Amino acid sequence: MSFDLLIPLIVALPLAGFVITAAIGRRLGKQAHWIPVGAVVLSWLAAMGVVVAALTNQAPFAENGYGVTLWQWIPAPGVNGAPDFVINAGFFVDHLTAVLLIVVTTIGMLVHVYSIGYMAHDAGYWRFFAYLNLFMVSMLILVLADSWLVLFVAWELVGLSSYLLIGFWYRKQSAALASKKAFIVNRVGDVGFALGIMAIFLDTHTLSIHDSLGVLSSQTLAAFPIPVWLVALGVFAGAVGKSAQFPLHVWLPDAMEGPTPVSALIHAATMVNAGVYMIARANPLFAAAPEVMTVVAAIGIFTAILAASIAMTQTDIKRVLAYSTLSQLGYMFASLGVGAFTAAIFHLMTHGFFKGLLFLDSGSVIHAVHEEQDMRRMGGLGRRIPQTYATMVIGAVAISGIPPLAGFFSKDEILGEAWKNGFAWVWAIGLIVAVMTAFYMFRLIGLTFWGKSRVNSEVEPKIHESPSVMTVPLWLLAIPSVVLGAILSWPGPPLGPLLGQNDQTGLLAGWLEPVFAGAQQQLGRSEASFQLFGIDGALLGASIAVAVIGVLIAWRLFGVELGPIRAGQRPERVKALTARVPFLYRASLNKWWFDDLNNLLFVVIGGWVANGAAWFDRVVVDGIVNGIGGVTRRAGADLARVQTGRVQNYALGIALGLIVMAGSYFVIAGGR
Amino acid sequence: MRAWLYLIAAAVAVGIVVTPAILVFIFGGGSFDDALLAAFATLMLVAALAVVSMRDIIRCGLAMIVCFIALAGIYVQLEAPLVAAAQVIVYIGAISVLVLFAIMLTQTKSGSARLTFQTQARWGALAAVVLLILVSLAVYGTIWPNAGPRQPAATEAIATFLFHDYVLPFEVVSVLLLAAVIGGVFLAKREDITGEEPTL
Amino acid sequence: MTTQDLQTIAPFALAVLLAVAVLVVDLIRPGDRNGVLAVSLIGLGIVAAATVIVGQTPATAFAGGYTVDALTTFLDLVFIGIVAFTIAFAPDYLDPRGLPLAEFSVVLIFAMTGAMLISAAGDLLVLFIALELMVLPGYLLAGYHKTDGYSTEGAIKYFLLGSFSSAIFLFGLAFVWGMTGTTNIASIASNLQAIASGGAPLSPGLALGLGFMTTGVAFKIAAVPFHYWTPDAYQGSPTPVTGYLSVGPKVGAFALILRLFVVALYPLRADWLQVVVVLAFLTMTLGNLVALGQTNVKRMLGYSSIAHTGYMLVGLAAYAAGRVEGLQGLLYYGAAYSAMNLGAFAVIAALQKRAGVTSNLETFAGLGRREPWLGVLMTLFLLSLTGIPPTAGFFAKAYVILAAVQAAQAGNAALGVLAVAAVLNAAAAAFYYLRVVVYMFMREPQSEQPALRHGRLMWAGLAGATILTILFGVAPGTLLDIVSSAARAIAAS
Amino acid sequence: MADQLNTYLTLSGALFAIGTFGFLARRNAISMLMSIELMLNAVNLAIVSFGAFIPQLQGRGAVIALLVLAVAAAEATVGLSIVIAIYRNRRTPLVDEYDAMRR
Amino acid sequence: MTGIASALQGLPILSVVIFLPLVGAVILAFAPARWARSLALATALLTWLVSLAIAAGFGAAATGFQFKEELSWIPLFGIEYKLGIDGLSLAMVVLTTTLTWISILASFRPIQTRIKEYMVSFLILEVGMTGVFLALDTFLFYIFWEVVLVPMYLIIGIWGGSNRIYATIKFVLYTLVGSLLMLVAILATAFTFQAAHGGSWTGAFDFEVLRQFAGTGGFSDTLQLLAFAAFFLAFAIKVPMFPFHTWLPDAHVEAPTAGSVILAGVLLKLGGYGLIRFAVQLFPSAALTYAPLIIVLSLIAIIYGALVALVQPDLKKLVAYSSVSHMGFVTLGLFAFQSQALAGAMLQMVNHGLITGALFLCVGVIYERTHDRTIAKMGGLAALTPIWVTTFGFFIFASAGLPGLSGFVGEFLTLVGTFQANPWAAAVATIVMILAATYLLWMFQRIAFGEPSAFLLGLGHHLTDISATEVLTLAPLGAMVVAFGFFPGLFLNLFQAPIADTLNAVKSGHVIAIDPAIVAIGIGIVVAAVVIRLLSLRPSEAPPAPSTGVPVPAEGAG
Repeated sequence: MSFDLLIPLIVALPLAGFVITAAIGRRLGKQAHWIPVGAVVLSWLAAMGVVVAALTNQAPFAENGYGVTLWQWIPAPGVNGAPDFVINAGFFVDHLTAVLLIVVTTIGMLVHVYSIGYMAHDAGYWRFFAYLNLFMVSMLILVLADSWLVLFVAWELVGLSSYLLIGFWYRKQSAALASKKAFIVNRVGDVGFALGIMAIFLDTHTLSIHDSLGVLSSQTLAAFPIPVWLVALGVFAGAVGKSAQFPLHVWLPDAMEGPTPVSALIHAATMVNAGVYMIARANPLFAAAPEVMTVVAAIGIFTAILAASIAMTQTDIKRVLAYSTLSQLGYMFASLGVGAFTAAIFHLMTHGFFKGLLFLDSGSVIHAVHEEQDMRRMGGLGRRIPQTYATMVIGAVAISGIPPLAGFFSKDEILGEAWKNGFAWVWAIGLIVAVMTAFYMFRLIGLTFWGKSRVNSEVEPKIHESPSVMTVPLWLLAIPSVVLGAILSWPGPPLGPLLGQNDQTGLLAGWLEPVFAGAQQQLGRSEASFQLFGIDGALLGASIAVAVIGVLIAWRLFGVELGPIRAGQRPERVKALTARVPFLYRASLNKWWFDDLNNLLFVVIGGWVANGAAWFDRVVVDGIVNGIGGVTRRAGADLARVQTGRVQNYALGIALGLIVMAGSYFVIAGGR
Repeated sequence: MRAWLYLIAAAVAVGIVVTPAILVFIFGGGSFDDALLAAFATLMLVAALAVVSMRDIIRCGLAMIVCFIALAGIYVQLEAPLVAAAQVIVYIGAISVLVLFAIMLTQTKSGSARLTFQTQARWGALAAVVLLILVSLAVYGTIWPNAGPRQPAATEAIATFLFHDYVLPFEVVSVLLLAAVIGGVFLAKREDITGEEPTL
Repeated sequence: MTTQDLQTIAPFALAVLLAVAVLVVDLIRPGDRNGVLAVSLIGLGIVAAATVIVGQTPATAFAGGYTVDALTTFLDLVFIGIVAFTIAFAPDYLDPRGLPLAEFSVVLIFAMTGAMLISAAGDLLVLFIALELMVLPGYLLAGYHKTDGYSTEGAIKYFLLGSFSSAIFLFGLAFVWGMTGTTNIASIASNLQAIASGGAPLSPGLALGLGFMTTGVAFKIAAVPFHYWTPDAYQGSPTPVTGYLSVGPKVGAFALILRLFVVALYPLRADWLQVVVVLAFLTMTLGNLVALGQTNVKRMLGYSSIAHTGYMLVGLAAYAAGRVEGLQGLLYYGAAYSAMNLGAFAVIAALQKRAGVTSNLETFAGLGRREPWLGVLMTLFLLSLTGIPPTAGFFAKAYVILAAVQAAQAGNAALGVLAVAAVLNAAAAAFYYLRVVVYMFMREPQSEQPALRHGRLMWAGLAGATILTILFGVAPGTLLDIVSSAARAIAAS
Repeated sequence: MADQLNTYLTLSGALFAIGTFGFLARRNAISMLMSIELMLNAVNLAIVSFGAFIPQLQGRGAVIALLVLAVAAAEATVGLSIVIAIYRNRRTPLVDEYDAMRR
Repeated sequence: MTGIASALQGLPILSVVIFLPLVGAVILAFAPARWARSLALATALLTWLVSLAIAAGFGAAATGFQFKEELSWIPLFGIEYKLGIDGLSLAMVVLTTTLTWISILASFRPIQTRIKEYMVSFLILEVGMTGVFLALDTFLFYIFWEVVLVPMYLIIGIWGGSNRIYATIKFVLYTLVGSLLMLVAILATAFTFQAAHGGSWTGAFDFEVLRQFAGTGGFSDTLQLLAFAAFFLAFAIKVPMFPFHTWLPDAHVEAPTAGSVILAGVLLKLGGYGLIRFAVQLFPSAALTYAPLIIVLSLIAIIYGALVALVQPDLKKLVAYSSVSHMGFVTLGLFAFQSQALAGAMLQMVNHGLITGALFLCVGVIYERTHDRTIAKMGGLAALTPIWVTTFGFFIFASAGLPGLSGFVGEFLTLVGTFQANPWAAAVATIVMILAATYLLWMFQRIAFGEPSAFLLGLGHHLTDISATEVLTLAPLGAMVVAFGFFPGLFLNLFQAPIADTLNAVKSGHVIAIDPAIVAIGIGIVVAAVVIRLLSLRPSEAPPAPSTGVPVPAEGAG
């Protein structure tokens, strides 16, 4: 089958699923899932075909990818010397895209399947799957886009579908507000992104991603009407919005109002990674603007520690995961900022899997305790829902960066690269975040699965493990969470050297090499050979150590029940600890008051400005208009007073007129 | 008794009229003509003032007759006897009718000043004075390009004009009178139309 | 007087005879409405025919006292049309009020003769007497509803002020005679040319004369500040009379202006132009502003007619500033205005067929539902008065404004100001015209009255007015040719 | 003096002014009519004197005056008939009380 | 295609498309009232088909005007009955005919009184609108321009809401002030031409001739400045541009649904069309000179309109102000004088017509059932009328410029074009992406989501979901919104020629140096007006206190 057909098919299948389900889903009732899920499965197959072909560079895929043009979308030729603005709707697949395709289609598929069980009792069953398909369409276009504008389209479409899915339970006021907030906050970033795109067109006279990047990286910075760093900042703004980086991170935690599969798919595994993907995609642009990369790193690592600090005290299980997502995304941005693009993508993949896993687990937990999300009313669930428990522990270990699970490899590579590329501060903060990560994850595990049950009494007896349609995907996600890291880095560091294979590039690094090579050498990043008993070893040890420390602290405070290892929970210690640092505690608890800040900025001040404008419009602008009318009419009324009805008055008026007339004629006649 | 008063009044009136004539005769270079004009003019103006200022409407009418007689006199001086004659005939005739109508119309033969004069009377006076000033300024500021000495207008000449050059206006005036009469008769005719409330 | 003279004045003479004839008919068969109507309308037709025929050959008669040219013909036809329409509308109003039609027609026709004579006058004396012949019947008609206090009140105001202004006018006339030593228009023009050509200051006497004459004329056309009589006379008069007064004497007075200012005083145009500009501005502005607040439609249309005088004066000013288009526009405006304004008053008269119906705005409430056709026609006339295309009113306005703009671009900034003022006025005017539409279509009647049966003549007249209103707007070509030839007849080449 | 055109013109001006005053000041309809007559006569005086002093107008002046006379008469007729008509309705000769229509 | 073209070449197809509705109206006037609906719809549909035929026969590649008709009308002044169509007018005409039949269909249920008069006025309205788009004679253009006024006046005034009379009179007077000044300008240009051609009027009102004349610098700078100002005022009021926009909300709120649809869909476009076709092409130098001012006004309109829309309590008012904001893009793109920006502006006109029209239709649907448009009273409609909410939501996102739907392309083209001419202007304008999403989604959330409000529940069974007819009116718009989102080329190709005309015209102009004193006076007048107004404030008009912040939707959820 020709790839010109196969590549569009990846998008077309879920699109068809969406259209059909939207049209007739209501009638299908509980059978509504077949079409969309089937569509996604097929699309996964197609994607895998493309991925394999692309990564193995077999025809028609060259090393730097292969593109399909569908139709001429916007033909706006320029007149009088203006550049032609002709946009083609087209797809482009290179190694980076391929890697993303794996994540998106696989996790997407699994979430679809999982939802069959999770949403089984929901009234909007068909609607949910329709939306999910719509999201798949948008996300796939996003990774496949070959032009900035198409990318922007997808960018907004994922926003739309996330809006729809967050607000899926529209009767819940909070859900409605959260969805709206998500869309609008994203729009803030998109403004920057849009301006960036315009700047790109102004600079390069094309919006094809590859051509424009080529121009941007080749020419000297001075050559452009809009300096490159400005362009990069604009594009970065878009990424900040979509990937919920500080200061636009506020929407993601609220987005947890959506059904859990949505949180897993969109707000953990795929959409929120779009920003990372885009910056990686635009690496030549950023490489051409190193100062902006520093900004990226700073924003990323700051978000990481900020979110982690918040995650440590949250009691809503999903919110903990949400903040952890923020924090991990912060890692990725930091990694991009320090020039470790490969590491960023690596973490993107592993994180996608284990965070997806964790969310689905949390969903399973919530399901088990009847839609309870507060961990303070959980505890001791380990025995009741063993499969969920087991998979979630795997996920926790993976994210905490304990070898040999996936998280370790990616996170360690990020930290290592940060150090080696001379961003010691990023590395340092990264380590602290690692401690926190391990801590809050095992705090979550402890509060949820260990210790005595705090589930309220009438739910207690009804706690049950989820159906297999839900647990199977859990396991399917758990496997990569364990092995993916090792596989993707093999035979490169750290495993390769450890097992005596020196100076090999890892699998993923090999795949992405053609995408990032240019930027790497423009940044002057040379791949120094890996010294196990040198700096790299030290870094390795450090990251392992901090992970362990984090876990231990968590155990000390929130107990542990792992076969032999057992410890009771010590709430009093937690109290004592929080009492020691009251400010930090309150700050963390109140999410550093960012929502309040927004409330002040937008609700109070913004509302005042809007009301002021409305007042100005009504009273001043319209007031002047009506005022003119009023003055005219009043003038008429006053003039009418002359009409007294008395002949003599009229006559006098005429006489005066006569006098004036004669007088003026004297003047005129005399003046000629 | 009243007769005496009338006599005195008449004497005063005559005095008013004659004094300026005498003055003019004495100081104005002794032309009899001028004296006569002065007399007529004074009479005319005084009468006119009486017309506009007296309260008794009938006396106003009588004063107007006097005024027109004086005017006729001036016409004679201007050697337009025909006009003078017409003046006397038409106006005395017309005016007598006018005054009769007036009596027939207004029950109150004379009324208080409030009933006689408009509140804006003084403004009217002012306007009139200004008008007079304007006119006299214009008159004395003007050299009439083709003005010559005063000559009599031969009646034949008038006749020819009337029946040759101005025959059209002459005819038209008859039409005008006809129209006026028809309309006037209709309006004055008392007939109780099936009247209903006023409709704007 | 020769037979040639008689031929020349045939239309005028016929008109007079017609008046007498109608009178006779009424004497023979009192109260025979149809007889009167038939004689009057047929007679008017004959007069019109005569006018056209005589108009073929420009000529003068009575030693230059009477001239026939394209202008005469055009204006005479307009007058005849006005009178014909008025007579057609009258019965529906007069009959329910027991007012005789015969005297009405007679007096009206006399007035027409006056107007016709004005348009043909070649001598200032004739002009004055013709003017009187036109306005005196006007006074009578204003008071025609003699048992009605309003009618007579309007009449006496109209009469007193009218004769006051006549005296003023005549006084000015006398001075001009004294200055030029002749009453013949042509020779006056030449004499004045001699006087004005010197460029020396005019003698005060002449200036005074000009002032008095301008005042008198301004009164007749109801230009501000000599307009006071208009609203009262219009509101008080019987509606058909109001309709006539709003167009007949106005156009007649403009004919007077054409003969007197445009021809006789042409050499002094530089002097009276400035006065006319001011008058035009004051007139249209005040007319419109005061009309805004009126609640009585007849009175409102009275003020609106003042405003329209202003627009016509703009045309005059443009001509004085050297654009013959101004003259054409003025004439076109006269014709168009007559058609649409008569139409509007016809509708009011039709409504007032039911005795006791006032012409207040409330009368029109819900008219669009009660009598749709009247409503639609009224709307048409009002839109035309507003100047919304494609109607006569629009094209007329556009015409005078075009002239003004031309004059402005030719360097006379005052005319530019006038043009802008004119359009802004038109916009303001839309408010009160459309308010009537609001009442007709957007308000419900406070009391449901059954639709009236209107006479055939009324419908015929309305149809005529409608056709003209649309025709002058959509296909102005024909009228344009007539107008421009008429203008050419008197325009200084 | 008596052979000066200006004398007569001034006279006529004075008469005209008086008439104007009367017209502006009097309340009675009849009085106002009379004032108008005064003004018309003033005009006539002017015309006649022009006719007397200006050769071209010689004789013409008289004719004009005569015609104006007639016109004045016609006006008087009309005026009086109107006055009568309104007096029937309003029962007062005071013109300034006829102010049912204003504004 | 060519077949149709050749078939059409013979007959005066443009006159047909203009006057067909008039014929229908006349027939309607004499037909029994119960046929009114069907007859009107039939006429409108027929007209629509004719317009489609024109579109089919139209040679997109060819430049200049096609299907020209020329008839001497008032030879004395060289005024002609001249019609012609180019890409822009074609798009506008098709938009008009489409929206007209949709509006007529949409009026079937809401309009129950005087249905006959209603339909007649609607058809006459269509005559005027198509006429404006097709007239190539300035005088004829003006006449059609005014013809539009009257039926709209009646439609708002007779079938409108409680305060309809105020609204409709305001609409007419406001429009009239502008258009009458334009008349003066038209006459002035004509006379200038005549004077320049030795007093011959031929061609003095012919747009093509005038444009050619203007291209050769025929119009003096002063004339250009004045005449452009007059034209601009007329068009800016129609568009409507800040600060001439306040008639729009009133008119929209009071107008019946279909009236609002046409008002937003077509009438506003008359202004944009006039600017592109006449103001700019006849007075290029003046256009260049005024451009900065106009761009600033457009930016104000874009942002300010959105801000005001944010706090409107009434659905229709909100949409009305969103129109102000959206039309700001049209003027912005136009006066950037850049090909993409122009293309965007033209496209934006079409899209705004479709989308805002649809939004008003949706509002009308819900108003039919609730007889209320107060946002605060709604709430939880999604639970009660899901299909309506879905439809409304679709158009709301289209209006918010969601990519993939037509609104986006126009907006983005405008922005990217403006960006090349003037990055700062574009940057400011782009901010509206946030504001638009904010006011639209906030409104949507308040009416659609949450638990159903007591008010709505009180309506009980009256609150039915959208009906088949209503879907029939909305479906075509939705289809077009999607189709033109994916294939904007359909229009963009049409616009190439007009864009080239405009830009070439502009190229022939030069920036006129304006005496700063005049500028100062102008500013002074505006400031004075505002100050006077502020000094005459009544206590009831006190400005809002800083504390009275409404919850704009960035607030913390839950």
